[in-house]
Amino acid sequence: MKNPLTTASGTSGYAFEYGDFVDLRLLGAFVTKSITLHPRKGNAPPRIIETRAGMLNAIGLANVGLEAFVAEKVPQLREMGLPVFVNVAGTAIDDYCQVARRLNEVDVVRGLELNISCPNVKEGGISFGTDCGQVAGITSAIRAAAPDKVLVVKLSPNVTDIAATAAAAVDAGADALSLVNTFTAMAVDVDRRRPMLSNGNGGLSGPAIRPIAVYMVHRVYSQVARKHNIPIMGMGGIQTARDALEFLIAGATALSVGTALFVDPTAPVKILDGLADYCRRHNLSALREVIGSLQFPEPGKGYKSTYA
Amino acid sequence: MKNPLTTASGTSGYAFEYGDFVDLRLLGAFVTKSITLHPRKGNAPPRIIETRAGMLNAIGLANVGLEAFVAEKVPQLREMGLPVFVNVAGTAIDDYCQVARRLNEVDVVRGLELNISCPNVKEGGISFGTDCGQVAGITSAIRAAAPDKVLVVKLSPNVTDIAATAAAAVDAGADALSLVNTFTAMAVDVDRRRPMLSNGNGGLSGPAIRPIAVYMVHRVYSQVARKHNIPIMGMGGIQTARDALEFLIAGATALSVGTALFVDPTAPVKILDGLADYCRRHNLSALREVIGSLQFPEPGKGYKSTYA
Amino acid sequence: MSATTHPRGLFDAQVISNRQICREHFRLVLSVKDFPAAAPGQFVQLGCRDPHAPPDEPDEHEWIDADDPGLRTRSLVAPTPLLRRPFSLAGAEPDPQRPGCTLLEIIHRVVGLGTARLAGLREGDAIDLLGPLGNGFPLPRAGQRAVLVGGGVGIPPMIYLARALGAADVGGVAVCGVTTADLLPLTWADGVAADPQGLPTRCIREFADFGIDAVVASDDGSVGVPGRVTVALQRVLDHLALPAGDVVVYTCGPERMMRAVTEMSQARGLTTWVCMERSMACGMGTCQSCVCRVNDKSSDDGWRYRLVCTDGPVFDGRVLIWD
Amino acid sequence: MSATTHPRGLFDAQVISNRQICREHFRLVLSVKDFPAAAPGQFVQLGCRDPHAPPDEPDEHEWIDADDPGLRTRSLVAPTPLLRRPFSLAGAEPDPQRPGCTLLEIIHRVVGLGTARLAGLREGDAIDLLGPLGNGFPLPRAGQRAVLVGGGVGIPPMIYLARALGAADVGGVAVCGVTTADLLPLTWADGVAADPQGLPTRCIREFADFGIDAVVASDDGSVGVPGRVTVALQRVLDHLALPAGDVVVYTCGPERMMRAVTEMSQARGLTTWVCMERSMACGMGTCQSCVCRVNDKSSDDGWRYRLVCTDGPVFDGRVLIWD
Ligand SMILES: Cc1cc2nc3c(=O)[nH]c(=O)nc-3n(C[C@H](O)[C@H](O)[C@H](O)COP(=O)(O)OP(=O)(O)OC[C@H]3O[C@@H](n4cnc5c(N)ncnc54)[C@H](O)[C@@H]3O)c2cc1C
Ligand SMILES: Cc1cc2nc3c(=O)[nH]c(=O)nc-3n(C[C@H](O)[C@H](O)[C@H](O)COP(=O)(O)OP(=O)(O)OC[C@H]3O[C@@H](n4cnc5c(N)ncnc54)[C@H](O)[C@@H]3O)c2cc1C
Ligand SMILES: Cc1cc2nc3c(=O)[nH]c(=O)nc-3n(C[C@H](O)[C@H](O)[C@H](O)COP(=O)(O)O)c2cc1C
Ligand SMILES: Cc1cc2nc3c(=O)[nH]c(=O)nc-3n(C[C@H](O)[C@H](O)[C@H](O)COP(=O)(O)O)c2cc1C
Ligand code: FES
Ligand code: FES
Repeated sequence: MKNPLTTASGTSGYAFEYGDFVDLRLLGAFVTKSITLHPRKGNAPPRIIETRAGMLNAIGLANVGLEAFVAEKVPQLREMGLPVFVNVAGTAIDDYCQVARRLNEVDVVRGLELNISCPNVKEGGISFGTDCGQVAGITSAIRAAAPDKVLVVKLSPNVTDIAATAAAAVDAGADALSLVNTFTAMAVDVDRRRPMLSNGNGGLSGPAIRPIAVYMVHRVYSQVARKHNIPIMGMGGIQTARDALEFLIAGATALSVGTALFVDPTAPVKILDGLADYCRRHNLSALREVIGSLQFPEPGKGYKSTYA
Repeated sequence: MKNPLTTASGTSGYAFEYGDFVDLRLLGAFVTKSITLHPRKGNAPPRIIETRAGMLNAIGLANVGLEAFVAEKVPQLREMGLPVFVNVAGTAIDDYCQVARRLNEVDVVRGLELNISCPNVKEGGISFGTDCGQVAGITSAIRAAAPDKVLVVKLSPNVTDIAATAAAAVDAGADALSLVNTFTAMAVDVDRRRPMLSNGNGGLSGPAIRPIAVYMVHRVYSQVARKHNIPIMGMGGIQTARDALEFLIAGATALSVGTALFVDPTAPVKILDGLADYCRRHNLSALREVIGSLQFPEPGKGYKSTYA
Repeated sequence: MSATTHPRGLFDAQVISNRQICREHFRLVLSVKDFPAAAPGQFVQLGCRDPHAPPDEPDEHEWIDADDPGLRTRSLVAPTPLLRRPFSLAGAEPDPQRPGCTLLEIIHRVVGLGTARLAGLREGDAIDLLGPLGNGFPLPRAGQRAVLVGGGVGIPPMIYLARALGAADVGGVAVCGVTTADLLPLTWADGVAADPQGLPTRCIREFADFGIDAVVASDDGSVGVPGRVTVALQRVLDHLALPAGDVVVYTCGPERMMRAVTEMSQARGLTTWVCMERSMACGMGTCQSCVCRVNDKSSDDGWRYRLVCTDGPVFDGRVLIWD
Repeated sequence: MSATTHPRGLFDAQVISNRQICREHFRLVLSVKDFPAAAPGQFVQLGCRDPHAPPDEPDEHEWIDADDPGLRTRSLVAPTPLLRRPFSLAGAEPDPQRPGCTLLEIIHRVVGLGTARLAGLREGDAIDLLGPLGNGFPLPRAGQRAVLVGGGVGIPPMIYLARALGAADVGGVAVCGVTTADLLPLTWADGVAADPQGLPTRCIREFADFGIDAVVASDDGSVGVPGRVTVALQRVLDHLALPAGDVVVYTCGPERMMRAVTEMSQARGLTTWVCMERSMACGMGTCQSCVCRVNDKSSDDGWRYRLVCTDGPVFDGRVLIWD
């Protein structure tokens, strides 16, 4: 990756849907929508609703399925000239493995991002990502199924201790971690007394979740990733260069922009410019210097007050 | 309680601090700041920072301690003419029990709200609330220590399955549940590369978290509270009557207003007016009719689209 | 899944005027440089931000923060609302004042935060938009007559369609339904009365200008003919009394209305183009939020979802499955 | 922990004027009905919302939602920023135009979202505030002289204090520090020059009006005497040459400045009142966010926290522990 900016899975389509708005070649990598073994229609509409500084989505993993993806989308991805990560989802380990085996043969695919955290699908998606044993099981199965690809495991934030699921993924062979996926959440239509989304629950994304996502990235970085030298792809509410820097300083090596793409498809490019500015302002020879540079206070100590 | 509106612990002081701005007698109950066995200074400033549609706090359970509370604040609480719930915190079961035993003797105290979820204090606060065994242990200990008081257990949202900790609390003798406390989170000062709060992490509250809190209330209601007939005190970003209705419809019986009090100390009273309006508009004889009335779609089904 | 074939992009727009045209509707005119060719039925995604809100760029702060670089950042930058909002084009024509620019016309009703923000725009304000999005209405063949059926906020694309029909020299009739008189986002033509029987006249300026007769219907009878738009449509179709192949129906409005219109016109064998509406996050085909159901023989269960934002918003009434 | 003894409340305020007074500062004048008696050093918590944003009350929507009660609610209501922002009173006097009302003056510098919102307020706009909050400055005894040391956004409370000193007929000197000339939120008195040596003259209108001489210092030397405010203060104190018991120092500004001022004046044995600043959520003593450290012999480790919002913002320089 020539720079840390990528698009978050599910927010920029399969390939060029979003290429009218920005030159994709400026990005560091491209991450596709979740692909499942069979095509999926997804949930009935409404599938999204805006909330305070965020949005809920319950797309339901709607996608064209593995075969159509390979036949129709992969040729387009070849044109992109970028490292491509295909996000893989499923409802049983065997489904995941079939997808992974097939993609292992596709040269243009640099790596797989394992979606074990999508909270929208009732048939099991959520459980893979919230139980350490399951995380380890699916990670090592995919590791074996796609030995030639970079394996990124995308962690669910809906857990008590995200460092524990991170460690399980790393021990089972993950090359990198991405976090966070969306938070399970709900909005209620109070007049009709039913959820706003036809699915009931949805996943919360956007600026509202950023402080929790930054905390989780820092937790995974300081407890797991740093010592194993595992890169983290950070995401959750990134809109501006300042937001991106929060993630980098907390320990992310790469960054995904999701919800913000809907607001401004050029956001990743603007963020890149902002990061370059920051380096100039702070006399940094490379952005790398800020990664994980957070000075976290000693437990119970605090640092000297800003007011000093 | 004559109505469902209360103040959230830690956002309205010990007693009358906030009485200049609103007639507290209009509320359904009053919930105090967390009280610990010994006085606590709390964390160094800065203790708060605003984030998108929310705020982080790391007060660090600053409080006058049990004895000063009983000596100085309880006489004021007697004047209030409201059911009073004292929020109890600590770092060891024994501390909690000493506080609970002492408060069990104080007549004006209607109940205890057990804070097992404050994420700010490193010495253990977090662990009580995230492990079912610990939740059960502390709940039954307090149950025994304060047999004459209503026991409300305040759940942490930083868990994989809040219905599990809810069930543990109920099985161990909780009379009611309150949720949610704040989400562990962080904001980074990107120029200094350190956290904005002197404590490092803080707890996220306010409108940003509302969709997650509503989801959790509904989950606890449908999986635990309904069948045990246990009331839920819902909170997390409530600002308006519409917000309050989301929680009631999702299954809350009572409501706490926290962060919104800083914006508008009269918010609870405005919410009461709004709830009365809603009842009139929907021809409800009592607000009770909406509690838990959410029509949740069958898994995987969805309901008929709003566009019908 | 076909992508749009039109070029699309992110554009800065300048507010030329923003006028309240009835109780809750505003006509917003924007000038946009280098805007691609657009067609009736297409829409734009407007950023409903407050142009008077502070800019995203940090200012300088010499004093407070002389030694405090933290102050140079701003964590609260909070555009409100978050997502863009989709609006049909009610018109798009070359800007006579500004070479290379296009004047876009949007008529919107204030229903929430985003539209309230739009209502506050003033001449000279800057906003931005994604567009042109979606597929647009297929125009009638020469000799066919168009029947434009708009309800409420479904009326604006009909105004743009009328202009295109005028340019293509195709005749038509517009049937517009509103709940009540002061929610009609249209202008009465001077000196032309509405027909009391609900037969089309040159009574609405936006249509008359392009040679199109119009009928207005209102639910409460406060303006035009009383009753639902379908009642008026029935009368108009009866009155036209043309062979099925000579009439094309276009409809946009609340889904229940469009369904009734489609069923009525299909019962008569008329081609019907329906301009659908869905909650949208992206508007550009990436988020998959804006689906509607269409017939699909090749699918196991006979249907599939299509995207309103890129496969639509205009669909053939025959393929749509109403929920 | 003492609560304030003044009555406090939530009040609606009307914007009387809002004028930019230097590069980044605005003077905002509000009229508030039934505002309690206030004192210099007290502050208010302003709701920095956009008064032109849509109201919280749902409108009626007859058409789209004729059968859709969901449309009557609005989930996006998003006041921005969330929390109120604290500002010292730069003045509070009876409103001559509106019986029963008080004119509140606030001078604020635009540093972020909240202050940018305030900068956009226009005459007639409505905002609301909590106040008066905090304890205020103890005035000097008869015969004492006051030395007012303000830096940057610490200057506004000194303006209010000057007015109170004038009313109490106490003499004083003001020493104001800024980084650079166009960040001075004060008015030069016509025809009165600043003293090139940095001795006090009637050169600043806000102070001269109440019989108080002033000195301005700037870090970059672009206005008044060059250098930090403490350099100017030293000269002023030397010049006054009064016994320690006859001088009271008041200071407000960046914490490093207040520390230097306090250390200097305490070295001379002068009573020093310090007006502290902290991030605040509530401003009314409930959230415990605004602590500063003070000496406390009764505590094990010799100190405790006090609340800037209710125990302060004004503290005796002797009790404060600087971080
Ligand atoms: C392709 C397309 C074209 C459109 N063209 C126009 C147009 O020309 N003129 C116009 O006025 N509007 C048009 N709309 C509708 C317009 O996008 C919405 O009115 C707008 O997004 C509302 O934004 P808001 O922030 O004001 O309301 P919000 O605050 O987002 O919503 C307010 C309330 O209205 C509800 N709501 C909002 N939109 C809808 C909806 N579409 N269906 C059901 N409930 C809804 C919300 O759930 C909420 O309860 C179009 C929509 C689409 C998809
Ligand atoms: C008792 C009291 C009285 C005050 N009186 C005045 C006054 O009379 N005039 C005036 O202009 N200001 C005054 N202030 C400061 C004023 O409250 C802040 O400037 C204001 O809250 C900034 O809000 P914002 O939304 O514009 O900035 P934000 O967007 O909240 O902040 C912008 C940036 O500034 C930083 N920041 C903001 N405030 C401070 C601070 N106090 N210290 C360090 N960093 C900060 C933030 O961290 C952020 O990086 C007073 C503060 C207090 C506590
Ligand atoms: C509309 C939408 C669809 C998404 N679809 C997927 C998906 O298919 N697979 C996946 O792993 N994550 C998906 N996500 C989650 C995002 O990739 C990302 O983890 C999350 O939105 C947080 O980032 P953000 O706040 O920048 O959006 C989706 C998010 C949104 C908003
Ligand atoms: C400044 C502040 C202090 C708090 N202190 C406590 C506390 O002492 N004990 C506790 O159980 N919860 C405490 N909370 C959590 C609130 O009671 C509440 O659970 C949470 O803020 C969510 O509600 P809200 O979004 O309405 O604020 C505190 C919250 C805030 C913002
Ligand atoms: S709105 Fe995103 S795919 Fe249509
Ligand atoms: S600001 Fe809340 S206690 Fe001072």
